[in-house]
Amino acid sequence: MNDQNLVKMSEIDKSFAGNRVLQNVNFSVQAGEVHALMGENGAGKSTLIKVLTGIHSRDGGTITVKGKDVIFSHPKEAEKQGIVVIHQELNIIPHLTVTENMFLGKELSIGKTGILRKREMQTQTLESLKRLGVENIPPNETAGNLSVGKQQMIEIARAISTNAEMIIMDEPTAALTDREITSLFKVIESLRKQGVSIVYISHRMEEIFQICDRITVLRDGQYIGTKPIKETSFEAIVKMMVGRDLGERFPERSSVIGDTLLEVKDLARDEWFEGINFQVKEGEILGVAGLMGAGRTEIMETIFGAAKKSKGQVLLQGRPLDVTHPRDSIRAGIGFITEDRKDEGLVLNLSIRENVALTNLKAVSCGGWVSNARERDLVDDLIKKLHVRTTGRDQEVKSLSGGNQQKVVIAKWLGIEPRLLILDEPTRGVDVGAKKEIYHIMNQLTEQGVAIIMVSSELPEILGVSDRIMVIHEGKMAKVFKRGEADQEKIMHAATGGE
Amino acid sequence: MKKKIVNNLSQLGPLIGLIIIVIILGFTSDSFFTMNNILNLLRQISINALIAFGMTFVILTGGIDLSVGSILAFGSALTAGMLASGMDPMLAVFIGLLAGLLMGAVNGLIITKGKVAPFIATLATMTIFRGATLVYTDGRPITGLSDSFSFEMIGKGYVFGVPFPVILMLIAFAVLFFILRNTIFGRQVYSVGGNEEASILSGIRADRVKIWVYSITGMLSVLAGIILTSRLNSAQPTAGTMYELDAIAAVVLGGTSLTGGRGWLTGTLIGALIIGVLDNGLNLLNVSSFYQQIVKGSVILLAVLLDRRSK
Amino acid sequence: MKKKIVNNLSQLGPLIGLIIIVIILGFTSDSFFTMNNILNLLRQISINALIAFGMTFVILTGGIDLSVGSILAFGSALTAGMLASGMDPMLAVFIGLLAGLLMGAVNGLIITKGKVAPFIATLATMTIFRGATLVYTDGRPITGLSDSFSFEMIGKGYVFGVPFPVILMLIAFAVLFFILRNTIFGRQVYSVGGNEEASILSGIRADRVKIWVYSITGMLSVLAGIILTSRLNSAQPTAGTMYELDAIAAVVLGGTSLTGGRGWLTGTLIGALIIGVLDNGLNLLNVSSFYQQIVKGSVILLAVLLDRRSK
Amino acid sequence: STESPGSSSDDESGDSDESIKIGMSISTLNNPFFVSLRDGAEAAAEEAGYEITTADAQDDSASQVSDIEDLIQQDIDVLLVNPTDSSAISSAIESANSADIPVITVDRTADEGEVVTHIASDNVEGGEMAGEYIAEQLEEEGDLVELEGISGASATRERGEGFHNIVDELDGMEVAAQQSADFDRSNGLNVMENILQSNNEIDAVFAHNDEMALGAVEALESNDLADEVVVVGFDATADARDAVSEGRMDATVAQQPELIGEEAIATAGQVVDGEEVDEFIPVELELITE
Ligand SMILES: Nc1ncnc2c1ncn2[C@@H]1O[C@H](COP(=O)(O)OP(=O)(O)OP(=O)(O)O)[C@@H](O)[C@H]1O
Ligand SMILES: Nc1ncnc2c1ncn2[C@@H]1O[C@H](COP(=O)(O)OP(=O)(O)OP(=O)(O)O)[C@@H](O)[C@H]1O
Ligand SMILES: [Mg+2]
Ligand SMILES: [Mg+2]
Repeated sequence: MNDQNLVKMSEIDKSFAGNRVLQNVNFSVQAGEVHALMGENGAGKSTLIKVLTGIHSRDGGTITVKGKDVIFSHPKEAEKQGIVVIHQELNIIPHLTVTENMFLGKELSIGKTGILRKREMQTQTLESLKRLGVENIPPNETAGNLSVGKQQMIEIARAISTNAEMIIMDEPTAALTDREITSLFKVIESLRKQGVSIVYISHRMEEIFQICDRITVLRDGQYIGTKPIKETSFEAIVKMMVGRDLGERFPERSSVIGDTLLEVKDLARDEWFEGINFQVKEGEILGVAGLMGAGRTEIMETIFGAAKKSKGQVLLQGRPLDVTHPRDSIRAGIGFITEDRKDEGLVLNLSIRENVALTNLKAVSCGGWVSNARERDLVDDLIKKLHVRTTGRDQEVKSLSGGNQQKVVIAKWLGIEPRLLILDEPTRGVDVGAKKEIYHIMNQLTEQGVAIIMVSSELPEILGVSDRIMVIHEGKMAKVFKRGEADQEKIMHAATGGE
Repeated sequence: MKKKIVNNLSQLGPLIGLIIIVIILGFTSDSFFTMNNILNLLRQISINALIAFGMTFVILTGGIDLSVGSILAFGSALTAGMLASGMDPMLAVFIGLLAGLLMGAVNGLIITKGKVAPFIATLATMTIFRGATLVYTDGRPITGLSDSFSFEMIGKGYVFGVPFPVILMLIAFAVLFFILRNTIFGRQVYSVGGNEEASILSGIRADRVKIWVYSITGMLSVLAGIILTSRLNSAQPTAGTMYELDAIAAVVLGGTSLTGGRGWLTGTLIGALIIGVLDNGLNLLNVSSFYQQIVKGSVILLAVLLDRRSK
Repeated sequence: MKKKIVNNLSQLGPLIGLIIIVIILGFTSDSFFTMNNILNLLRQISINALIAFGMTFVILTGGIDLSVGSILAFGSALTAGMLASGMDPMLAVFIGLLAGLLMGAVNGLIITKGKVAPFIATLATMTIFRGATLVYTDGRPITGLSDSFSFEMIGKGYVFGVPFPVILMLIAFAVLFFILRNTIFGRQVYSVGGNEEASILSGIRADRVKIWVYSITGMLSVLAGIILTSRLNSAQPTAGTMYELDAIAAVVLGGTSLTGGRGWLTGTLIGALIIGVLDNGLNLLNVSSFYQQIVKGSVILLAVLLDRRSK
Repeated sequence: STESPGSSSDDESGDSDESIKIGMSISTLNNPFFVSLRDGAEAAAEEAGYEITTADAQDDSASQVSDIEDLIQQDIDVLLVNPTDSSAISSAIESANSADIPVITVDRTADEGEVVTHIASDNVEGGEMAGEYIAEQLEEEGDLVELEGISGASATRERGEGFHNIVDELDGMEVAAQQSADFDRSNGLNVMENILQSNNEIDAVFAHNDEMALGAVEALESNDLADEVVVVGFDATADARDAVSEGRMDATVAQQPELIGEEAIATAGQVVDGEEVDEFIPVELELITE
């Protein structure tokens, strides 16, 4: 390993419409290192990467690659210099096949004719997928039909197949479960051995300690510092990110568990899942674990009325809950925080105010007229309660950072004052501070007697907040653990189908 | 804060376009800025504006309605037929509007329950409703409408010197503006267009919202048709042909996005004014009809380029 | 696995619709299944099919082109004008096609560089090109074209008993089919329509792809216009009016999504056949023209409902 | 080759003992004039016991060619064509020629192809009649408005040409405004209103069809100018005749479409029976002024 910086960014400035997002940021990456880029939601991590690769133009500062000053005006130019990015937002073309996505923008053709070499591309796709340990993804499948996790694996496969010198991964594991993460880490390790640099952005602290060599922290668009991972600790990183001590990761639970609120009996839906039996009590948090594609989301959608069940019964306070539309569930006091905030959670073009009001239109209106005052009060209250970082309630949610978007989704469901709240991957892409706030809110709700079902692929989180844990394996219930009974290994064992 | 201003400026794009056109016409034609011409112009645009208001709702939900012209024709013919057979004018108008509502609802049902793309669904009903109009009228205009004062009033009347169609347009604008901005329904229109799936998961019955939106457009189209019928003292089977293009143009000129979820009714009014002012001005200037098309197309293009934004 | 079959079945939707229509017509009209009528029918659809092939590319990128009819008219007039002035027919045709390419490129440039929504951009150029045609022709048809055998051949000729326009249509289909399926450009068309931003991030010059797509459509429209001119022995200034609707209908009937990124050229051919067979069949059956519209709209609706899919 | 296969050897099936089968292709039925023409023809055909098939080209030359090809497929004995355009129709007529089907053109001529006879009244002549009538009413002095039809359409061209043949020769008469209103009544109203904003000294209006003329009448009436301005339309539709007899309109040029239709059927019968007919069968134009 040599000491030469592969990429060096100095005193980078960037503003969006007067809003300074990066101020004097320094960031350098050496050849063959795995470098973590950390910071709260909205700290400017993704923006820094986009400035580096020429998606955004910089307002000030210099960038050198292998000692030479560069100005990229298009990501393709960065790619030519060996810099490849796996973006935070999925860049899959849904109607194209896996192979077509893998070779997007760099199709193999017969000479310069532009005629595609389809067979060759398919073979290479299979190889790349095999290298990542996901040979179960069929190269001819339409990418849009795959789960988000598999789509993410395609993007990773695409990036590592380019022979890049530096691969930037912006939250690559947000949609992955442990098995995929493990094989991703193996690939990262072998890339490092080949001298490839990796910039790794993630909000999952465990991963940082597992694979990274050095860490750079940003806060509010400012450069805080760079440290070798060995010389730092969880608490120290959090302090650099947040600017203060955060204390315990998972707040103490102190709610009193009451009567059964929701009871699910022998629920089934076509080929998705069957034989689902469980209860949730008032004031209780039920964690739902499982591998990607186990069908957890489908179970929740069915309970919520967004999909039709084919068998079974759902009881709310002992009375059958017959829902044909999410509207019915909302009336019955059920909230559902969907896993995909962009497609299912938010109307990106609308403001925070309008998004939050969406589930609460009845409450903020009178006889069909929306009352501005009531709406303002409700929205401002929730923004404050959830510490949404924003320029105001009228900001378009599109321009919020990922974590803050997630908070807006939570806000809109808190507004309905639910009796039962279902959260599907609620902390996906959310920073440590915000995560804690979300756990705190969950606790507060349970103290008021709200029942919570939380689907999560992050085992520490499942273990940290749940009163009970239900594990789903291939559409069937594998096991239910009480708090304290479970550990990571037992859950993984059940989730992978072991007895 | 700054963003807000920029946002508002970009919303001003169409308005600036309109003002420039108006200034140029004011300089080149003596008659443009007379009170008479302005009222005349407003009356002329009222037809297109009413249809375009409905179209704004439809486009905000991410849809499109090509059948407005045919609905206009059928509604007019039906109303005229009832009038000619001696029915009470107000009752005839009411039934006509109801028919418009129903035709719109049919569009909405095909689109939501039949899951047919709005473009193709309303392209089909455009043909069907036109055919129905031709069958109903046997391809001839319906004349000999009643001499009822109230029916004549709709298209030809004045209130305090303002043409009645203009008043109808302004009332419709005010009501719809209010609905879009201040009611639950208005919110639902924006959110269904912005992200249908998220709206459904938030408990909004997207299908219902869409059916209503097409129904409203159907009714407004017939209202426009009734004004036309009253002004012409007859209903034409070919009335409203190509009106859909003018209405869509008004909406898009006004800055409403064809992908749904983003737009405003005021913009549509401005868009309708741009088109109306152009037609009026080109007539006043007696531009040869061949060149009129070139000028009209170019000005529309310039107005949109002023308001340059993608998709 | 199961999914794949379902997918293919849903792609078969329009084909099933076509087959049903053909069977019904075969039973109700004696003349439908004669060789003569089938060739006649294919020749009739060739015009719409050629335009619709281009429109398929445009719609796959998520755009739309309303100006095809006007481009057709201008290109025909230009070609006819050159022929009438005694130019070599093949050169005239070549220049005409080039003009079509350029008009399409203008559309593409306005849409990409001017960032104007395709609907409004091509609505404006539709008006402008039509005006230009009227100015160029002074509103009169251009006649007295050369008696050149090769030019007559284009619209009226036969090769081995197959009308020449049909051959042109099939060649265009084969070439475009290959481009869409087996070339980098074809991939780019799909990906730009599927997710423009992601395509750009992958290094695809989306603007270029779009400009090409509109250019191709412009050229195909003029090709259709030249066939028309040869068949009619004259170029009409009003030629091509409303052709955009038939072309879009063919594309959408064929199962291509108006939101872009999804569709196939074979579907468009089937869609054009459905429309052509309907027009031909309703004529053969002597359905009154008023009812024809009702029947045509309803059948199109049924064909799409067979292929029910959302957005 | 440009010879249609299978079109040369037709066995003569149209014997006179069977009922005569007539194919009629109409340019458009969106215009009451042609609806009347069709009605006249269909009534006459029914009376004579002929079988008649009508196709509506909706003012599109290409679809008219298709219509005619479709008609030819149906073994008709004689083809009546009302071309959308004189030049564009030639190839369709040639197709009929090569299928040995006699062709009669109605209202508009065909530039090429073999036509047995042409039955019509002349648009140019109608435009001249309107121009002469207006000149007479105004004593050859005054400002005129011309409301044109769809730009590029043949009726627009021919009627305008006839009108200008007269008024351009007269020094005292000037066409102050010449604008298209697309043959549509509501456009006629709007365009006339706009014209009145900048010209209030109008003496006469000539509209290329009655629809636009009736729209113009509405505009004049609401500006209290109806009595002072001479309005002349074209086609003599039922509406326009009523308006003329009520004194709201001054005149309309009648092409007597029913008569054209009747004449066409009668001639068709003669042609199929092998009788000789004249090359041109004129149907009188008539200026309706009361
Ligand atoms: N295109 C844009 N226009 C305006 N503001 C933007 C834009 N992109 C990002 N921002 C703003 O810049 C700031 C930094 O955003 P960025 O996406 O870089 O954060 P991040 O550190 O990647 O956060 P996360 O962890 O949530 O992904 C945020 O406040 C965001 O609102
Ligand atoms: N739109 C879709 N079309 C077809 N199959 C889908 C679609 N979405 C998901 N699937 C499939 O459904 C199964 C379950 O989906 P999903 O991944 O959402 O389950 P999950 O248990 O909620 O997992 P996680 O939330 O951890 O990703 C997977 O096999 C996935 O491939
Ligand atoms: Mg980010
Ligand atoms: Mg899930």
